[in-house]
Amino acid sequence: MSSLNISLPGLDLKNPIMPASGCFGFGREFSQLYDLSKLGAIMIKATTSEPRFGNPTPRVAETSAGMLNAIGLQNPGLEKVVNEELAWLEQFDVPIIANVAGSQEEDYVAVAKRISAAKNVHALELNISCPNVKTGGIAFGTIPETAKNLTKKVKEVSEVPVYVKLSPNVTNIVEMAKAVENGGADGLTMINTLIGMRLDLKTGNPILANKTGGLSGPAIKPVALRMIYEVSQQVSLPIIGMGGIESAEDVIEYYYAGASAVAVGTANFIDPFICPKIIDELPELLKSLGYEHISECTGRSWKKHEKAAYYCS
Amino acid sequence: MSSLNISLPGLDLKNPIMPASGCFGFGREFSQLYDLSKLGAIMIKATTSEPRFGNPTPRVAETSAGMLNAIGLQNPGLEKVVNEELAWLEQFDVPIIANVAGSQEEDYVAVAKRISAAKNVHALELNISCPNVKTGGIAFGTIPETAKNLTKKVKEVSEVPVYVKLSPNVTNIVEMAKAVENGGADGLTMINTLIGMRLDLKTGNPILANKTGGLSGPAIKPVALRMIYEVSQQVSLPIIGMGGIESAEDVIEYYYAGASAVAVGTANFIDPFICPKIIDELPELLKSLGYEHISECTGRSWKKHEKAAYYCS
Amino acid sequence: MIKQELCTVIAQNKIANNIYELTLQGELVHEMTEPGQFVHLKVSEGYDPMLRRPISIAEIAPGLSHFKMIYRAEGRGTVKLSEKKAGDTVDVLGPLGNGFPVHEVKQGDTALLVGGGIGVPPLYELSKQLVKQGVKVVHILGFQTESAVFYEEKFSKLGETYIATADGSLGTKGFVTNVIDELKLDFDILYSCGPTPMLKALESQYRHKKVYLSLEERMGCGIGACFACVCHTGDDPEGYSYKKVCSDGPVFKAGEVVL
Amino acid sequence: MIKQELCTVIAQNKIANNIYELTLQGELVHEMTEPGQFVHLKVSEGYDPMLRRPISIAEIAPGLSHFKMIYRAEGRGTVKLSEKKAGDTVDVLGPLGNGFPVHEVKQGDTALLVGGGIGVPPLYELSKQLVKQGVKVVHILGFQTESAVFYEEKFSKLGETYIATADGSLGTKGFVTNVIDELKLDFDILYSCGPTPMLKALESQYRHKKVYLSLEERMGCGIGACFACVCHTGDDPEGYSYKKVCSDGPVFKAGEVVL
Ligand SMILES: Cc1cc2nc3c(=O)[nH]c(=O)nc-3n(C[C@H](O)[C@H](O)[C@H](O)COP(=O)(O)OP(=O)(O)OC[C@H]3O[C@@H](n4cnc5c(N)ncnc54)[C@H](O)[C@@H]3O)c2cc1C
Ligand SMILES: Cc1cc2nc3c(=O)[nH]c(=O)nc-3n(C[C@H](O)[C@H](O)[C@H](O)COP(=O)(O)OP(=O)(O)OC[C@H]3O[C@@H](n4cnc5c(N)ncnc54)[C@H](O)[C@@H]3O)c2cc1C
Ligand SMILES: Cc1cc2nc3c(=O)[nH]c(=O)nc-3n(C[C@H](O)[C@H](O)[C@H](O)COP(=O)(O)O)c2cc1C
Ligand SMILES: Cc1cc2nc3c(=O)[nH]c(=O)nc-3n(C[C@H](O)[C@H](O)[C@H](O)COP(=O)(O)O)c2cc1C
Ligand code: FES
Ligand code: FES
Repeated sequence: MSSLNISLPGLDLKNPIMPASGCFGFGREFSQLYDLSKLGAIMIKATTSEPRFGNPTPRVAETSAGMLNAIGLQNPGLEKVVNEELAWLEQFDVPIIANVAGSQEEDYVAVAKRISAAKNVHALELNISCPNVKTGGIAFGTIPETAKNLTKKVKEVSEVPVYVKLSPNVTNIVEMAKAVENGGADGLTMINTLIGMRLDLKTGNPILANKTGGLSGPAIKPVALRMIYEVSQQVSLPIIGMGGIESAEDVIEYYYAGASAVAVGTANFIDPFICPKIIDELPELLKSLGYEHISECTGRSWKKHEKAAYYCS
Repeated sequence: MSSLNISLPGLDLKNPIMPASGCFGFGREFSQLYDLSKLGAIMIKATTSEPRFGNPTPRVAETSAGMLNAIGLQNPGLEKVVNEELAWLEQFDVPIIANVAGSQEEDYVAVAKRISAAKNVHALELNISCPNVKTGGIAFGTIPETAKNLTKKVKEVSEVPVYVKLSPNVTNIVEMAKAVENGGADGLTMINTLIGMRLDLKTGNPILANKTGGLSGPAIKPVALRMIYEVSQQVSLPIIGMGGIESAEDVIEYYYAGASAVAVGTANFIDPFICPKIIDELPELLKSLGYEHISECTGRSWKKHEKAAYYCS
Repeated sequence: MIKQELCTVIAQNKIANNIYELTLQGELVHEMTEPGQFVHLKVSEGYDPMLRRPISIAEIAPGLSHFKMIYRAEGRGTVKLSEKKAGDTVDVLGPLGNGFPVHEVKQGDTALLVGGGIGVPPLYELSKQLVKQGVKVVHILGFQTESAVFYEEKFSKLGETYIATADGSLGTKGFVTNVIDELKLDFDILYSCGPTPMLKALESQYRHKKVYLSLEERMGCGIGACFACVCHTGDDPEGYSYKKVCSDGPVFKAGEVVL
Repeated sequence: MIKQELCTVIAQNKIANNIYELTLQGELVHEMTEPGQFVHLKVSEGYDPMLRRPISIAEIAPGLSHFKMIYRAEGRGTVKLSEKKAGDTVDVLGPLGNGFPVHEVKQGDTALLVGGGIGVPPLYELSKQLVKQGVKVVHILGFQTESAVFYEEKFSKLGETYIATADGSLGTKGFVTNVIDELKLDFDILYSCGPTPMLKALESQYRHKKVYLSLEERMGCGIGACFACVCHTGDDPEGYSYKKVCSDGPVFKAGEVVL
């Protein structure tokens, strides 16, 4: 019996590990390295109604235990994503979570409607938190009422459950989470990147052509954990957690905070085999910690539980 | 001629390097390691009107390229700080920036009034951003109007210029900065810690007794730089920058973003000699980059400047 | 005086399951005044990990400018430390804190040294110094299990040594307090270092005795500046008065601070 | 096929000011098909630094399963890489990307190989393979200054080699383009790797010729998944079509992408 299988709205997963949106493209490159059917799910790159080129380069910069990116939602556009990428992904036994982005409500709605009808798309991830585009994106992610309305509109047209991806760049994350819950969201994914910046020592200029970018990687893990901890206690939606995950231990830590599944982003760049590695290591780790199933770990930091731990050093 | 001396409201400094509040106590411990007169200034531990014990332990936890703390503003209280700590610090030729904290407006005002009268206190740092106390602290730091009013009240009683320490845990940092500028602030210090969390793999519990804590160290540097970059272009107050600084190169990066001086926090724990080391290394670094004085670096990422850099790899 | 020094690894030996004995050479050995002091180690440059790790001084050889530590390789930092080989360097800040007062006993007195797990190491230098003073030492050392036991022979050479293991795989089954009870040991002074529950048990059992306890707490600076490692004082357990484990301790007289 | 492998350091030599030649051994050498491909190196465990570093393959010795890289130790990652000694390991992801097409010239043709600074290394394996095919190679290598020059002799053994230095301390004073102009060199194909201004100059000067250029861009994944290293295509310079330097390049035909 598996200790990793989980059920979330729209998602019956072999395991709760999935690559995070934007860190895995549409899977083609990684499919040359391992069988994508091993994954719990795949969160594909943000899709917009029209193709986008994104921002000028340089688009990435390194930081201490993290990186900045300002890709700017580059993607081939809805039609190509559905006809080429999603169709290609059908060969794998893996549910797809489609990351939906746009500049205005209509864009989101158009993409959500069409992409949610694709056979292998089992859920949407509403990207209201991309820090790297001028319009849309982050505005939707920082104003509760706007986020709620967008969620509602998307829910109306989506044929699959809708997860809303929250931005950490807000004063009150619980308020945002409650807003999208009220808007009818089926789940939350959190967190997207923190807005950050690096400057070039020699020129004095920002390293990124876009000047600022989204901070990801282990550096942001404490912020993500805190937000999931707060939100999971106040909202009844399942949470797919992300931010700096790079080991099976990190996955458990996210579960303790309140996550019900996790996504791995930046770590894919450092070790392209990281997702299958974590999937392989989790059962052993769970056993050594005394759990029979990973779901026992969700919210352990705040839920009352029986098993008392006794340690003697 | 020094390339490091600077003048800010209330502060004529030999150099722009100072230990950040809470990471240097009241200087006693470090005075055994080096001559405190070497420092540009000292930001002393937060002072409240009454003594505070702070939070239960554990109060610190490690994160990737960072740490969490939940000290909880422990300090011996206004009277002792003035009569014992500040009096003791008078032996050094170094201006003190007093970090003022409280639970309510009256507390801040009381501390500001009394402590600003101390001979060696050349400026106040209004701590409206401590994430580790239940009341006050962060509330003042996330609501613009509240921050503005508090700044005004403190300005009315302070005998020295008032710098306001901004919290990064907000949706709109520029709005906060403008609010305190309107409240009459003489300068800004930024950033305080991001709210974060770590959980214990074995017990599932938060590592910190306080559950959440403030994230500091190199991990947060990109966030601090971004905020200083944004605020320095929108507000005309000088900024003392901080967040993960641990080298002379980091200092320059903060200047490029828009800082006019910097504070070093967490790095003091890793290398207790870090402040004098940076002070010693800065002149050489400035020279190698082609600057005569450090002030030329302030805001270089967004100010128009003549010197064009040409590189050939 | 506290110094910061790049010390050279002289030897690194695995002496029990996950337990390592590390010998470093450095001038700061000459600043070490009391057994029970500790050092704050930066086990690698950069952020893997970022913070220093507090480790007790287990033995000093001032003639050689050597000192030894014994530690359990468990988390990120200590595992990294265990990978150091002879010739490598370690950035050491120390000596830190106040150790066990060795002059609180006189020649001919009996000192009971009670250690639990990785609390055992600082007792070794303490025992050596007490023996040198003519004090009779009795050691009671608690471990999880046989494979975790270390330094049994070395302690035995200095004085009577009893082992307790939680699973009974070596010595008495149970805790160090079981051994003390069983043996009905009498002593003039008790020194202890180990897990808090053990220290608490000893403190409450020997209220009337001279007892010194070495505490552990998560640390930031290690030198007294950050207020990370603070504990309440025994005479004001709910109030504002405090002691810092790093600079006032880690050794306190029983009752001086709230465990 | 792309592999991830812990390769062993065979040798590390400083061959010019801040310039190192690193020889690694690993099975992935047998996957290297074209000169101009690169590898993505994790120079240390953990976060010092966190990201991989793209470095070109400078020479391949499949018989020994060896390959060489030449790099400038400048930032955090490359300085760390330069500290590796024989016997140490490096985590290598590769080979990556598409290199210089060597079959676009035939025996007896002349190939002009133009390199600038740390763009020079991939030209070495390229030159070797061209010479093996019977192609006449001419090298024009630009550097900042004499102390930065490397591999002059090695290239000279394969064909005519001209050096340009920005400060004139060795060879022609100025840029590689000055050398080409001066010598009025004719060629059937031009391969180049180096700073973008140099590539741009070559591209605009030889529109009518067969020209292949190797590009540099800051990378995330290095395998085509993150869209970090994207450039516009020459036939749609403002539009949505793009190429990825990491997986479509780093070598492109002149005009194929916007420099
Ligand atoms: C005064 C003092 C003396 C000590 N002497 C010894 C000794 O001689 N031998 C030995 O094996 N251990 C000793 N310890 C405990 C030792 O400091 C921890 O085991 C070690 O810091 C854990 O680091 P890590 O990298 O293994 O774990 P990690 O989990 O990576 O540590 C993460 C963070 O938590 C801190 N931390 C974790 N556990 C502890 C702990 N038990 N006490 C304090 N901080 C902790 C670390 O210092 C670090 O900041 C001592 C602790 C103190 C306070
Ligand atoms: C396809 C390709 C092949 C290359 N081949 C070589 C080679 O053979 N020899 C050589 O010396 N250099 C080569 N480079 C450049 C080399 O990748 C950078 O010099 C190196 O990444 C800088 O790392 P650092 O640790 O020194 O600098 P840091 O400043 O610490 O780097 C910080 C971040 O910026 C990136 N970065 C900085 N400069 C560059 C750059 N010029 N190009 C791409 N990324 C950069 C780093 O990869 C890292 O992510 C190549 C680059 C590419 C894209
Ligand atoms: C290069 C890059 C591109 C990203 N693109 C997207 C995107 O298109 N849509 C999205 O919702 N999140 C995107 N993200 C954010 C990640 O999905 C994830 O939320 C974030 O990186 C935190 O996880 P990590 O620390 O594991 O990377 C991107 C992140 C990176 C690093
Ligand atoms: C242990 C600790 C205690 C702190 N205490 C205070 C404080 O009392 N008042 C305050 O304004 N900031 C306090 N800070 C925040 C720092 O002054 C600084 O703003 C922050 O740590 C970012 O800088 P750094 O990354 O260099 O540490 C504290 C930080 C740490 C790590
Ligand atoms: S660890 Fe900083 S005061 Fe003790
Ligand atoms: S570096 Fe990721 S697509 Fe090229």
